[in-house]
Amino acid sequence: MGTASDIKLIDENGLRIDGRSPTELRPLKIETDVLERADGSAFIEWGGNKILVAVYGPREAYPKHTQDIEKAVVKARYNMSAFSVDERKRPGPDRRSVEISKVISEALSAAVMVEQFPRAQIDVFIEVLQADAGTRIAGLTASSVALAAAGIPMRDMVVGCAAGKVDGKIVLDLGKEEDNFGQADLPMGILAKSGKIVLMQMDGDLSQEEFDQATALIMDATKRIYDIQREALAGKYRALALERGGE
Amino acid sequence: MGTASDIKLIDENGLRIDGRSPTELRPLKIETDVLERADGSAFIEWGGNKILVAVYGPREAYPKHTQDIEKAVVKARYNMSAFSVDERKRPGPDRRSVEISKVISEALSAAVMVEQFPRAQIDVFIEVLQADAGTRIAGLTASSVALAAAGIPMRDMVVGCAAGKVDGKIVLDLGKEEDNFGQADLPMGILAKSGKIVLMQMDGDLSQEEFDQATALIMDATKRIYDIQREALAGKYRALALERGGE
Amino acid sequence: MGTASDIKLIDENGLRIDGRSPTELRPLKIETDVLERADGSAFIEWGGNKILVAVYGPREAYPKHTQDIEKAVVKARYNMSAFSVDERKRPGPDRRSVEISKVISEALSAAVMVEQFPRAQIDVFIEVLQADAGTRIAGLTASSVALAAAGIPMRDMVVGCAAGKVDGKIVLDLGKEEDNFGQADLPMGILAKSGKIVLMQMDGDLSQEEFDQATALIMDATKRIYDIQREALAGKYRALALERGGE
Amino acid sequence: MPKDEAGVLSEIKRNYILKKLKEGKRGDGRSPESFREISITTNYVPRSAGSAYVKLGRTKVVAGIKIESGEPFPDTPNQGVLTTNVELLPMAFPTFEAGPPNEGSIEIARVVDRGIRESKMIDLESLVIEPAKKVWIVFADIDVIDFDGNLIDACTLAVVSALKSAVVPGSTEGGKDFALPVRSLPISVTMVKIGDELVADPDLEEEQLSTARITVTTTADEHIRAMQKGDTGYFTLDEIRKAIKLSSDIGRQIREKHFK
Amino acid sequence: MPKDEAGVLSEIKRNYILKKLKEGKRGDGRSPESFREISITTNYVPRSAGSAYVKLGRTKVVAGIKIESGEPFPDTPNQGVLTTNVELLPMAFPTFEAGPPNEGSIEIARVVDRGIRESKMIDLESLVIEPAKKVWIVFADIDVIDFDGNLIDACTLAVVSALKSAVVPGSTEGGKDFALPVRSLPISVTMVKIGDELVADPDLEEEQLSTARITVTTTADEHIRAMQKGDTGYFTLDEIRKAIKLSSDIGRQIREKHFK
Amino acid sequence: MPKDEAGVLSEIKRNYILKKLKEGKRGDGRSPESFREISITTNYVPRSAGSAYVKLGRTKVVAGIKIESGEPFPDTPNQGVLTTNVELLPMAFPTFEAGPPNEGSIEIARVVDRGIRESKMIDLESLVIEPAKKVWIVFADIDVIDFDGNLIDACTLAVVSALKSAVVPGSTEGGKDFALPVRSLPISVTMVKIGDELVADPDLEEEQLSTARITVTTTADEHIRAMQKGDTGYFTLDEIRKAIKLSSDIGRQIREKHFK
Repeated sequence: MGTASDIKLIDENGLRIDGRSPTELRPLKIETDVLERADGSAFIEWGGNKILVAVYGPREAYPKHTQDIEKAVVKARYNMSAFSVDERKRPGPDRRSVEISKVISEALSAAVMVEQFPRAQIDVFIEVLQADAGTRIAGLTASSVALAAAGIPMRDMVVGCAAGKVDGKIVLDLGKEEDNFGQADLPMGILAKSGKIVLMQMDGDLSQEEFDQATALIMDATKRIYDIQREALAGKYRALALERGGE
Repeated sequence: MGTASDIKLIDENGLRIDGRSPTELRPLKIETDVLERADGSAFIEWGGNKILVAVYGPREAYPKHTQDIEKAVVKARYNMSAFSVDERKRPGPDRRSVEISKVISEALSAAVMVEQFPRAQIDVFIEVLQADAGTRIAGLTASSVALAAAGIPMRDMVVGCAAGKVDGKIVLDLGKEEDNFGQADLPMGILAKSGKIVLMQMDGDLSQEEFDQATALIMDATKRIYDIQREALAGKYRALALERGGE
Repeated sequence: MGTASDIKLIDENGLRIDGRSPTELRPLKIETDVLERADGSAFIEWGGNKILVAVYGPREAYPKHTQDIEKAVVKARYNMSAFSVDERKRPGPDRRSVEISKVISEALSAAVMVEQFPRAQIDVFIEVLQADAGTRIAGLTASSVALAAAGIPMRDMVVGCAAGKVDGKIVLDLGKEEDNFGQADLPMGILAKSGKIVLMQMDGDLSQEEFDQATALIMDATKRIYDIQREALAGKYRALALERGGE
Repeated sequence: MPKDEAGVLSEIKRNYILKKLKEGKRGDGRSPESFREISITTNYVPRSAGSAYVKLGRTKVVAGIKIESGEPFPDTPNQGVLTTNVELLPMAFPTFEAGPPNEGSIEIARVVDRGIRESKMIDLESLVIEPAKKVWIVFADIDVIDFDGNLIDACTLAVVSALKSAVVPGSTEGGKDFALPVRSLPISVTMVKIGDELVADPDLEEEQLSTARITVTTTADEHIRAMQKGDTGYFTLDEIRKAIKLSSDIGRQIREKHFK
Repeated sequence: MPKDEAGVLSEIKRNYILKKLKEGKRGDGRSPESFREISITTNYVPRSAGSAYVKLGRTKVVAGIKIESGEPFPDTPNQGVLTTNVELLPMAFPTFEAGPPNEGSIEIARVVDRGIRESKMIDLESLVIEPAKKVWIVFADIDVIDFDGNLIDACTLAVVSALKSAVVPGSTEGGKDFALPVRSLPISVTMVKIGDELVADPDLEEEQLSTARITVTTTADEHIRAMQKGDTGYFTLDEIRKAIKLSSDIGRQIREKHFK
Repeated sequence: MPKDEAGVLSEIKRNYILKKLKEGKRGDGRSPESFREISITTNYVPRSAGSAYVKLGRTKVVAGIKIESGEPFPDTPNQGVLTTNVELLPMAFPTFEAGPPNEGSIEIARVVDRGIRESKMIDLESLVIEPAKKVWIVFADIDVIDFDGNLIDACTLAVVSALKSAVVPGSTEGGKDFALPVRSLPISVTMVKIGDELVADPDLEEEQLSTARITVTTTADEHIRAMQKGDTGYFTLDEIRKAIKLSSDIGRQIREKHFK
């Protein structure tokens, strides 16, 4: 986690640097069916994150030795565009994106009814066009929507959400400065209905009590994010944001 | 195209920096059967270019998924030797040579009777030992000879030739300084008998009239180059230049 | 070979910089069965070298096109740990280790009864944990022990040993300073019983007489090293040194 | 270029398209010379130096510009640097694969780059911070996110739009931010040959049926700045002249409609 | 994680292990919460700056530290650099292949690195030679030489032991050699879920049977410094709380037994 | 080493060659100790710093030298740098593939390099422009264009010839151009063992029949500078002594015939 800094991230009224309360999410919008070729797609804007997800499959797993005779393999590929971050990123996977791809793949596998598609592969391509803090949980949230939009049977939706520690306080959904200068970040992936945890990473410094506070915030926000996922699938905002520029 | 410069490339008599007239080719020599292993080979010296071409095939395309069930795949590989250019070139393909390999492959495909060899591959290896301007059209010209020398049935010979703009004038077959400091370069690949155009690239600045002038020069030179190709195939200069040093 | 230097490598009594006589080996210990997963393993400490060898096989050669229908392929992979040398080594094979892997593979092939295992592959993984001079011959010596420990039938043991020229004198088994500042190094791989030579490389400057002196030293030391190999296989020092730190 | 998901067009579809083309009609009702609808959204990735989202029919690409200070090339010490890269993202088409650029994406990037460079769109001489030591490096990266043919023109439109709206972060080097100096507007026009017909702005189906491709990039002075013939078929000289004329005309129209 | 050499556990073995687990017993007689025997040999590669050979049951790894002077990262000019790399050597398991790190070894290295970094074990600020120009670069490399499960914990133990014993070669930069400044002792504890049971420090067979994995790294203050959930199964929040509690307990025990 | 195009020699051919060899005769009429015809054309690539085209029988290689200024290695601040690289071009043999060097081409390059380096052919100390900062880097690159066996000797001949004729472009660094300072002429001689016979300068067929290979590189003082045994067979010590003696003799002949 972040570097020590003189920046005050929470003011005397308990408000955060972007004006949010500790339990408030950044603005969040999801749309589906934004791409033509993909079997399913979603576009998410979450704070300053702009992330596109496309799903292809189920299709025969290739190369053959990657096939699982009992179930489909869910293969997420998290990728950052060269222009998505402050300093131009060289194309191609780095160690960070390999790890994120792995944990997202595993989280989605827990939600998809993989046993219905032996020997198949389901590809989930996550392209971060603009990165703010929390790209992995935003990508995960959108991936779940894109899978559903592709008509792939799922036992539950996966909601991605994070909490963290900033100026010694536990807050929901870290923004960029909070991520840079905060003391802990706890991104989680949760099955919306059952509350089961399918992704969890943490770095920083949390006592066990702080961990409990953080998960309470996340569990509570899960419902709100799930509602937005369902609205997106109901088609209310189809393909509007993708066409629109600006932040 | 080139950088602006004070160098005068055409003198008061209309002669070029190497003494040529605007419609004159650089010295050009081609020999065949210069290699033992290859199914066909050719060596071309064109200006300061020294380029060796070897043809293997038709042979079964490999790996299998590259096979075309209707015709042979012609695969040219343009490569510059480490010592072929002023600054030592790191071995292996760069973006430029990948592009040149592609356009030469496509140009040769148009000439070879590919439909006679379904599932086959014809490899054309082009090795630039010394590079002057115009390596791609020299390589293309020699490739056509090497294919014929390999006994591969062709509907026509491919002639490579370029014209360009230098000091505001349209001239044939740019030399190195003309390439560096000129205003346009137009390399073309032409089927010798039919005049059909199978390779064309351009960079620089040409009006439509200048384009017409340039292509007129090229079309005229095509005949002369084709004659040299035929003489080479008739075996007049077999394997002499390859053995000989110097420029 | 080494750089010229003012360092005196042999003193007035004919003793070497580490106190050895010209015909003396550095301390040498071998243990077997130090790893659980491998089909056979050995750990060698030779001077400051600490090298671990694991053998897997015979198993089906993969990919298929590498199979030899008449015999097993012995594939050694010589690798230096990142922390094995003074300056941290980037993981992965460099040109030196590719060459060493090749000559060790060839040397071991001469000893293994490869004709008993058509289409098979025998993998020998050599990991240099700490490198002193002579890693290739130490690795070769240990490989032979690990192959035998894996129960792979061999027509003879391979002994690795080197001699070299230091301050103009021929001496056995160069140490690190001798390797750095000496005038020749001659590593050899010898079949213990027959005296046949299965690995030999040389760099430096040797007259033909010096070569004869050097090989005489090596042939003589071969017996001593072979005895240590046999003792290791007899199980005397099983898995002791591997567990122990220090030099 | 990839075939459709089955790898080929059905014979029936092929014959139908060819027959209509002979009558001067295309599958989607366009005339042979016309482009699909173009939509350009600039400032699409606001935190980049410049960006554009472009739809050309159902082909969609996103271009983003990053501008950083760095060393000039030794042979051009008094010029900034421009590099162009195209990523055929696997999300854009079933057979696109992740990995380093292949010959397809390299060709597209190089043709796009050539059009911009040869038209001298960017005044590279004005991008010098300290001669021979420090210049502005302009990275133009293009993500292809949805593929339905004619990537060269879609990518050129996106990069040109993104560069035109880009801002150089001069304040990071002790100066002021300033608009990237743009001197011309190169427009590329690609045509393919199907049977004996030339059609502009091919969609994927048309690309699959075509035997040869030609791209001509022009500037407002109607001069040719870059050309590229692709594919294993041929063109006659007359066909190329026609393509040049058309590129000039369509370039003018696009400039008027989208860059005023 | 790889399966055994046949690629799967036999159904019989699987059922046996599951049945025993329900009774709170493991194949090797351990309780669900206990670790296999740990053996740590430091100074194993004496010519490195620090090193350790660690056995965790039959899993064996060697960590070696190299410390060299070099440039700091531009965004942290007043800190030394720490990099962690894990090599799954092909000698360690029949299906491990030589080659660049794969997602498995990258995940292990990153989780190990996170534990060390977030616990602020190494005082990176004290590794500056000349601010913004020259700092100490600490390379922590781990060779996995024998694989029987739970690499994250074995690698963390090895790196922590090696770092704790490491010496910075200050004399090469005109100063004195000094012990690498260590401020805390992160211990990672990994548990997997088999059926509905949680077991700590899984061996390979247990890893093959498990559906989910969780690693919790704590420091002596019993704070959590890093966590990583792995695999395609799930945990309930209660299970995670239990894992955190256990990590804290086991961490304390390991610190007492092996780092006093 | 690759087999012929069918991948193997026919049994009949094999037996014929073996039988003749026992009578001291080779397929092309040579004696066991003799080389094929050598032809050397220097200045073959006139724009390089030095170059040579070498035919050894039907094996053909081209060596080119580039000499550029650059930084010395940190551990040899007072020496120029020499690097040797061999490319087995796919044009040279049906099964040669384009791509990074494989173990075959790496071994050849390293044995060639060793011969040149250990014979101290190039006076690297005289290639310093500014100690510890700037030295001449000598790139020796060899293209194998036609393959009929014994690449090590063909490549050594080509590199030695090219280096001997090379010119250092001192004028680019404010001095004068000068001939690359050459102090000795290493010649490598390779023999292979077929049955119990040793033959020098094997062609491809002979390489396919052989079980072991030995290369000995000597200088005019008849000292050994580099040796390399290759392949899965063995040599007796007597055979190696014979090979050394022969290398010395042939080296002298080649030096006299081709380097006077």
